[in-house]
Amino acid sequence: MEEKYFEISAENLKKFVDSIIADNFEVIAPTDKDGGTFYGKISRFEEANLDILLPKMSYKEYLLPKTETLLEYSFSGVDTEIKDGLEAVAGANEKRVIFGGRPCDAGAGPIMEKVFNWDYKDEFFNERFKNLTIVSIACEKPDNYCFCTEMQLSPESSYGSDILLKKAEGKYFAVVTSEKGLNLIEPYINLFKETAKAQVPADKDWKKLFEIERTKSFLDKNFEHNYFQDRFLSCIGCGVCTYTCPTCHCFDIQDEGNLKEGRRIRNWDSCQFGVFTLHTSGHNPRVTQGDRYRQRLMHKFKIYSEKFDKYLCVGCGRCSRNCPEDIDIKEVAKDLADMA
Amino acid sequence: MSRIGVFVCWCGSNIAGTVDVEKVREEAAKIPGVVSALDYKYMCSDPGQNSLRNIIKEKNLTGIVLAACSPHMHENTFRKAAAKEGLNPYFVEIANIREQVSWVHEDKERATAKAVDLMKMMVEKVKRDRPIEDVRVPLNKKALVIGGGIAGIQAALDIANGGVEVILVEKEPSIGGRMIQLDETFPTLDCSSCIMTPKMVEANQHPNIKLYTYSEVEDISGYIGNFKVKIKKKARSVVEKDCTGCGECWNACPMHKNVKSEFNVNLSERTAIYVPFPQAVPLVPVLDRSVCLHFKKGGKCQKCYDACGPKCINFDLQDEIIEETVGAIVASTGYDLMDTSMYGEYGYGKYKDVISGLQFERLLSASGPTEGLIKRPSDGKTPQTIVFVQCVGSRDPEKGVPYCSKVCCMYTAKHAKLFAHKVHGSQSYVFYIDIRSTSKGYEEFVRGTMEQDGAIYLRGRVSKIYEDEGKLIVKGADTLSGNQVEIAADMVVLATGVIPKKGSDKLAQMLGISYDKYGFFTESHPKLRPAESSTAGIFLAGMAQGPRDIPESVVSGSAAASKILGLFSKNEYEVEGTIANVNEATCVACFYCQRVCAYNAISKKEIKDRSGKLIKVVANVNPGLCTGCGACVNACFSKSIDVKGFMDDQIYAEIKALAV
Amino acid sequence: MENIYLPKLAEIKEIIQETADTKTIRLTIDGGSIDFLPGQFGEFSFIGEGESTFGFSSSPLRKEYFEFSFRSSGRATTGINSLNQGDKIAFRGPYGNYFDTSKMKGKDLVFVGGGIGMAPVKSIMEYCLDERDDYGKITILYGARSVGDLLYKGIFDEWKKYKNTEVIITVDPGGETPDWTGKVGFVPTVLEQLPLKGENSVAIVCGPPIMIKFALKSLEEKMGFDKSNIITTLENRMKCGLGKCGRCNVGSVYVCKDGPVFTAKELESLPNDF
Amino acid sequence: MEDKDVKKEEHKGRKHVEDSQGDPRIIAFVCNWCTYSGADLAGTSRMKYSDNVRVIKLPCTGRIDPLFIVEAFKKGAKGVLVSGCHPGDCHYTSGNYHSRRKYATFRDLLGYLGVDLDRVEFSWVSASEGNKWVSIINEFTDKIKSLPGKSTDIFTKK
Amino acid sequence: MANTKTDEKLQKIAKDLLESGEVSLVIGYAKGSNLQRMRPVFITKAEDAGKLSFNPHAVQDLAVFLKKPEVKKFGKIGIVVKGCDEKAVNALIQEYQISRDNIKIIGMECNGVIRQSLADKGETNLSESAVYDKCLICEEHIPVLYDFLIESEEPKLVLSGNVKPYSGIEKLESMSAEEKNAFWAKEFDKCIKCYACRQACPLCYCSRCIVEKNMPQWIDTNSEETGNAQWNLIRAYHLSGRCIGCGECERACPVNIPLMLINEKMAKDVYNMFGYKSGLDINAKPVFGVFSESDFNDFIK
Ligand SMILES: Cc1cc2nc3c(=O)[nH]c(=O)nc-3n(C[C@H](O)[C@H](O)[C@H](O)COP(=O)(O)OP(=O)(O)OC[C@H]3O[C@@H](n4cnc5c(N)ncnc54)[C@H](O)[C@@H]3O)c2cc1C
Ligand SMILES: Cc1cc2nc3c(=O)[nH]c(=O)nc-3n(C[C@H](O)[C@H](O)[C@H](O)COP(=O)(O)OP(=O)(O)OC[C@H]3O[C@@H](n4cnc5c(N)ncnc54)[C@H](O)[C@@H]3O)c2cc1C
Ligand code: SF4
Ligand code: SF4
Ligand code: SF4
Ligand code: SF4
Ligand code: SF4
Ligand code: SF4
Repeated sequence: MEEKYFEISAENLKKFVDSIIADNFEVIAPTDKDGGTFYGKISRFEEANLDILLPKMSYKEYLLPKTETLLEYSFSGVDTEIKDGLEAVAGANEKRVIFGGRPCDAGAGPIMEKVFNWDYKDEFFNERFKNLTIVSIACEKPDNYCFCTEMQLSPESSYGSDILLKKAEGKYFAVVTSEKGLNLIEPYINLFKETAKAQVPADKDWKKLFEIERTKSFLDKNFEHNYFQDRFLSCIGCGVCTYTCPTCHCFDIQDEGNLKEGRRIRNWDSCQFGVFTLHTSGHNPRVTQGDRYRQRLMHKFKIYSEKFDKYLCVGCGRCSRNCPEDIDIKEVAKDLADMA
Repeated sequence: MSRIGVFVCWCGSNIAGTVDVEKVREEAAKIPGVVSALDYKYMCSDPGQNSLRNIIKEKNLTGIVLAACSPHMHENTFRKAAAKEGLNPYFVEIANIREQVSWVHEDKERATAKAVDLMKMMVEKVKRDRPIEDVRVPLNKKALVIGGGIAGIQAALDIANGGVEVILVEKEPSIGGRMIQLDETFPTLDCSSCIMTPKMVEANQHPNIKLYTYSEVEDISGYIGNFKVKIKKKARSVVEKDCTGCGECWNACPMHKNVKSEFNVNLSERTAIYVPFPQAVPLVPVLDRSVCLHFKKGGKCQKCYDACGPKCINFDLQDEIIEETVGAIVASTGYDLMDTSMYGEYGYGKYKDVISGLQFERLLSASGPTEGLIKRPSDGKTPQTIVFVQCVGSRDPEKGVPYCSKVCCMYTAKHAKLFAHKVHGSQSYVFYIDIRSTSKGYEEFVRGTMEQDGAIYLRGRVSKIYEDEGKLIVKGADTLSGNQVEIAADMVVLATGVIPKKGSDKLAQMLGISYDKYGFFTESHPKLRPAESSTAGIFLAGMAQGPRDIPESVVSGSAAASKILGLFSKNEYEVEGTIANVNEATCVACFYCQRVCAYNAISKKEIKDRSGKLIKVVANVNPGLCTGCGACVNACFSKSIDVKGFMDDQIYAEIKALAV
Repeated sequence: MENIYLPKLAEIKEIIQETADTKTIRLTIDGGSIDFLPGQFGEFSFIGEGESTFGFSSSPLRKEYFEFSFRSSGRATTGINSLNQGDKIAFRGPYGNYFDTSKMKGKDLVFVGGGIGMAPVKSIMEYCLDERDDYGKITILYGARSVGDLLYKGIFDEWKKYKNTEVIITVDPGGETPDWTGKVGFVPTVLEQLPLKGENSVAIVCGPPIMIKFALKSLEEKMGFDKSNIITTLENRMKCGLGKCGRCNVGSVYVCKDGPVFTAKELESLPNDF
Repeated sequence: MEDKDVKKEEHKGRKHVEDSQGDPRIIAFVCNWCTYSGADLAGTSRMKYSDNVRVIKLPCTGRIDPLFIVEAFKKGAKGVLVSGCHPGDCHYTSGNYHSRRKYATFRDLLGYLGVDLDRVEFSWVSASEGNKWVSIINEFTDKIKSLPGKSTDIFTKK
Repeated sequence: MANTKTDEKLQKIAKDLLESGEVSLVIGYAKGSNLQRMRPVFITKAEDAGKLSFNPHAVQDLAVFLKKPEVKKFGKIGIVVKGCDEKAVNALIQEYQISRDNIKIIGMECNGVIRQSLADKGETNLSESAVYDKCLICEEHIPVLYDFLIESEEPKLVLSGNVKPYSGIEKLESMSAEEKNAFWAKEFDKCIKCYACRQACPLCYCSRCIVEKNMPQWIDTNSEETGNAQWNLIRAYHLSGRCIGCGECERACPVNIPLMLINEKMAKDVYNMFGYKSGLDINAKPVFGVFSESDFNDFIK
């Protein structure tokens, strides 16, 4: 679809959000709770915290739930019955809107989509992704940990958003990039005023700190390098970086149940865990935390990009902000670029 | 591949009356992995067992569940039957549908449902049974007895007479322990040395007994059947084999006024080179280097050497370490007496004529410092009035110990009796709390002391003793009359409480046996295994376990001996294979398992690579010691240890089978 | 919409106890086999205990059944281990690449297997034996730690029956029994003593990492095999088998999709992450 | 359908058939030497007691892991009993002492996390206390039956 | 930023230790990714000692690294610890994870560390309301055991008593079972089973955690009510009587579950029941390695 542009006043934006809530949309927005800001369901526009740069966790759980039932089974004597877990997912997210996320988070969706579709099609993901409507807000003041610009996005990128809101002098411009976005505002179109692209303030000239291609080229040449072992001595393998990351998507498949019935589920998993690659024989290809963090870097900046021509990172900086041991991926990526 | 057979027993109408056994059978047949389900009138009968055996063969079963009576009834029966068909006996599980279903419930439908559940649980458990082999430990048929008091000597003699070699280790220069310090013994008043000396001599001369006196156990490792023992034979400075025990050396020693005799409880002196008492076994002196002038004055004195005919004195002798391997151990280290200095009000240590019971024994003894005449330590006069105070330290949680020392009532009665016999016209008073005289002839013995020998028994505590004009004034309460009493006595004898031998806690730690908070060794089971310690292969005897008199000490010595002879009657020690097992891959060596194991069954094991480099340390279970109690399993956070027969996944499977 | 994680149920036709802890399970779906190629694998599960990855061990040309061999080692395998004939196994697959027989046609073949690694070798080997005329001399070398650890004991003689086919079975020193008539020695050692030439030959090697390492070295350096003619399989931990769960990648390669079959040449270009 | 609802639906699909409080499942973990024998004694004495209980036998209280309690709840038990030898009577000397420490702590934790402690019971029942076994089971069953219908434990889906 | 006196002392000690060969590694703090952050640093060469620094932003408990095999390889290690962290070192010694001979403890007198969430917003003042609750109840401002002690230049924390540390515990204790249940159900529902709490804990040193054991499956793998509750319960149980209160689990938790409310509650109860506090004495026997015949018995029929 060709992009469409609208103008909306701050007041109308509030009205718009409150209206869709009233019309039974589930609106997920950054909201203050539990001593931090997290994505969560809001019941009024005011509950959304649009000032926060990024909530602590990304909203990937709406695309890839932390636990998902792949199938259910039951036994009657020796007979086994299997029930497809996909049935329950049909139509998921149809009335769900992520509101107030940032361009980086929005950018993560299409990146994950590639993994889930490059060969076999994962309909669990697809069904959720296809239905979810994403209304993001462009960033005005990225912080120290942000590096979306280096990651082929920008604080004002509309990539992955159905609607991108840009704030300008007390009002907003809405860049609608998809039918889904259009459908969402359609019933409330009187709150919006269509406008031309030229009216929308142009993107600023965001400076890059380093070239990610150089990071990649370091990784291309250096699988064994002391940097990995030394630098990540301070990594405790907690996996927070992967769990909070909007693009990390590794999972585990497990069975759970009793002698009568149960289910097969998939759960989030992390390459930072020692048991992740542990063979049954006891052999482990990645023994040290250095090996494991290297895998993360490789996956983000090399492996994925070779397959999908994009990087598996949107530069949101969550992993850095949340790392209990203050490992900053931007700093690391820059280090690598500098060494290349 | 699970091929389980389920056998539902009717137990006549005992089960079938309340449980629909056919229904249980039908339900069993539906479970995946169950290839045969039967019900039968009496599974434990010969035909029942035969059908079980036939089906094991026929269906090539990998596991059996019996829904029948309590496993405490017939588990062994069925295990044996299964073993006869070559099935590992531990692949038999019992669902208790009699004692815990049919006999305790009435509603047939509900009882049946419960029986089905119990059966299902056991099916899931047996599916996860792993073959368990009983552990066989080879036995070194040699025993070690630590402590040569009456208990240890008795044990050593019994074992030796059973044809087994014994090593008897005694810390002191002579065996004999406390009993040889006593004069006459209650309740029969036979002379202690008369009955003890022959035993000591017998022990010394027994071809199966190797005696190490003046020796101590330094280190013990290993486990039942195979204990490695290091014995330190302290340097006597006298070559034992050459010594004739003639006494020239100690007679020549110039140090005869300065050293208190331990044997006579400080009531006399000994020389630097000495035998503790004339009947010592072995009759070989020991040179006490801490007081000997040769050692203190740089080799000047060697009077004993000069006096010795066979020249067996050797000042250069060194401590010797002897290593022995034994299959079983008796710990019989006996007791000490409490230090009563905390009873300042009794004046022990302050007034010379306030003495302990053991000192009184020495005064009574014909071979004692006074040659059997009762004389006051202060002035050597014969006392006319003696006050005996019982329970000094015993049954006194505040100052002493809360327990009863058990022998004091009796020896005090004995003392009063012997005093009356030896000093005519004398008077004794006994302060007591209770009189405990429960064995054969004991009550009569005490009565005799009161009635024939005229001892006056006063029920109450003594509050104060002080000296006044050569008399000891004893103030106390007679709680029966309610009067305060004050007695002017010539001598006071305190019946001090008994405590475990000093250092017994160290020894217990070395042996890996448990001991109570006072230091008495604890038995594996106070009622059913009173001769066994908590560690397999280590047995207990005598006062080391707790207060007891000579007859009891002898019985316990014999009991330990008979346990050892029983153990040694086989060539191997067999332990049930249901023991703990460590997953070395995940053990993190926190050793919580070791801390909670009451049987000392867990040790550290170092895993090294081919070049000998230490890879990791893990817990290791000693199969000879482990009882399979499973305490370690609970203690292990990372679930790296499990008990065969009751594995975690089996318990979980049982729970899973019950899911509603 | 298709759920790619949904397994089919296959029936256990036969269970062959290979060693104390290893079994071969013969399965059928609708009375027959499935379409797969040697070297591919599947996700097998005893439902309720989890999925496990196993290579197929039978020849795809034997249409009445398909097989896998497994060692009981964890939760899923213990579950599978408890099953009986007639029970159902859930199965997804086939996944992964395969041994490319087009490159093997007309050449001499060497099959080298160690321990449970013989399972995937057996599949391609029997496949080639089933079309015996297409290939030159076939040498089969199989070794295990001890006689008790040898899989497929019952069918060695069957293999020998094929023309121009040599079968050598060996056990590690110390693993022999008094009545053992085969060879004694580690697989790479025995391999070195065989009169093999690299030209016009393809070698297929599967087994424990250490064996593979030394076997590859001998084949390459001593016998002059071209690296692209030595083929092996990787067994990285995997969950989905579909290139999503993120576990199996070695460098940019997804073992579940781009593997598990690799030539020594391909392996050389991969980072040491397996 | 909204996703949350979907989730709920999923739960329903898996949900255990709730035992009505009228017939609660009680799982008892007991030691082999004391309580199991005590329960046997109740049987040989032909005493009668509630049939809601299912006994799992272990060698010793020392082997009864507090985590078994969680597993029992997970699998739908409405009450869990742990029982073994009286202090001092442990067949293995100290198994029950060690476990008692753990139970005291674990029980506290359960209570703090909101498990209704009326659903977890600990007792010492010796081999001679068939009657005590009977009354403990009966009283415990009655107590569980009287508890409010909705389960307050956090280990099963609501 | 310039070196403070503290930094200089610290650097000198580390330098000496490394130069003399007494240790081959010093674990300490260095300046982090922003002015209000410190990060762990691993110094192996004396000339790098200048990186070491310490201030009220040194939130990490460096004892956690003593469990890493990569770190253990260094053999003799020097470690910079605050009072709370030092207790972890003690507990690790008590549980045989490290030996006293292999560790040089550089103890820092500490008057509190500033909550990271506030620090990230710019807070740099040490005050009652800025520090973690653990600092308010801290009794080990000076570590209980050390080889070197560096006194603090920071002013002592002034306690007005207005901030009640761990006040949630009392609140919870007074709730009914249902209310507690509801409270924790809500909290645990957030858990994403990342196990960061475990990884950040110096005492969770198991090479294979119970959660990674699947025969049996001790803890449901799902990250829903049931699996999450089981995990949080079992983690808390395993740390009862062992947790030394450094609060790292809670700090690491990406979804802000108040884990310290559980840990502290259990520490309190264990102390009340058995008179034991973790990490105070390297010669003490851990509370679950011993028993007393007179232990609390009231709850048992
Ligand atoms: C005053 C008094 C009067 C008594 N009168 C009577 C009486 O009349 N009748 C009666 O039945 N009972 C009497 N008893 C009790 C009697 O003394 C004991 O029952 C008996 O002596 C216990 O014998 P035993 O072998 O257990 O201990 P002990 O006689 O104490 O023997 C223990 C032996 O072990 C040795 N030993 C200790 N530690 C070690 C070690 N580490 N290594 C090697 N050796 C070691 C000791 O040196 C000692 O020789 C009386 C007790 C007292 C105090
Ligand atoms: C391509 C390929 C081919 C193979 N071919 C064969 C073959 O032919 N024969 C053969 O014997 N083996 C083969 N293997 C190895 C085989 O897959 C493993 O040995 C087997 O999966 C492990 O058995 P398990 O699932 O019972 O083990 P477990 O490790 O117990 O796994 C049980 C379940 O728990 C999960 N699990 C395991 N560890 C953890 C943990 N730490 N935390 C949480 N969950 C965990 C597992 O993923 C699984 O779902 C092959 C592997 C690959 C990759
Ligand atoms: S968040 Fe930090 S410490 Fe944790 S695994 Fe990631 S890099 Fe390591
Ligand atoms: S790797 Fe880090 S910066 Fe990149 S998307 Fe993930 S959390 Fe954001
Ligand atoms: S408790 Fe467990 S982890 Fe610790 S030493 Fe024992 S077996 Fe190993
Ligand atoms: S099972 Fe009992 S006896 Fe055996 S090692 Fe464990 S705690 Fe010790
Ligand atoms: S949670 Fe328990 S098992 Fe896991 S690491 Fe911590 S202490 Fe070990
Ligand atoms: S850190 Fe928090 S979210 Fe992660 S497992 Fe622990 S409690 Fe759950």
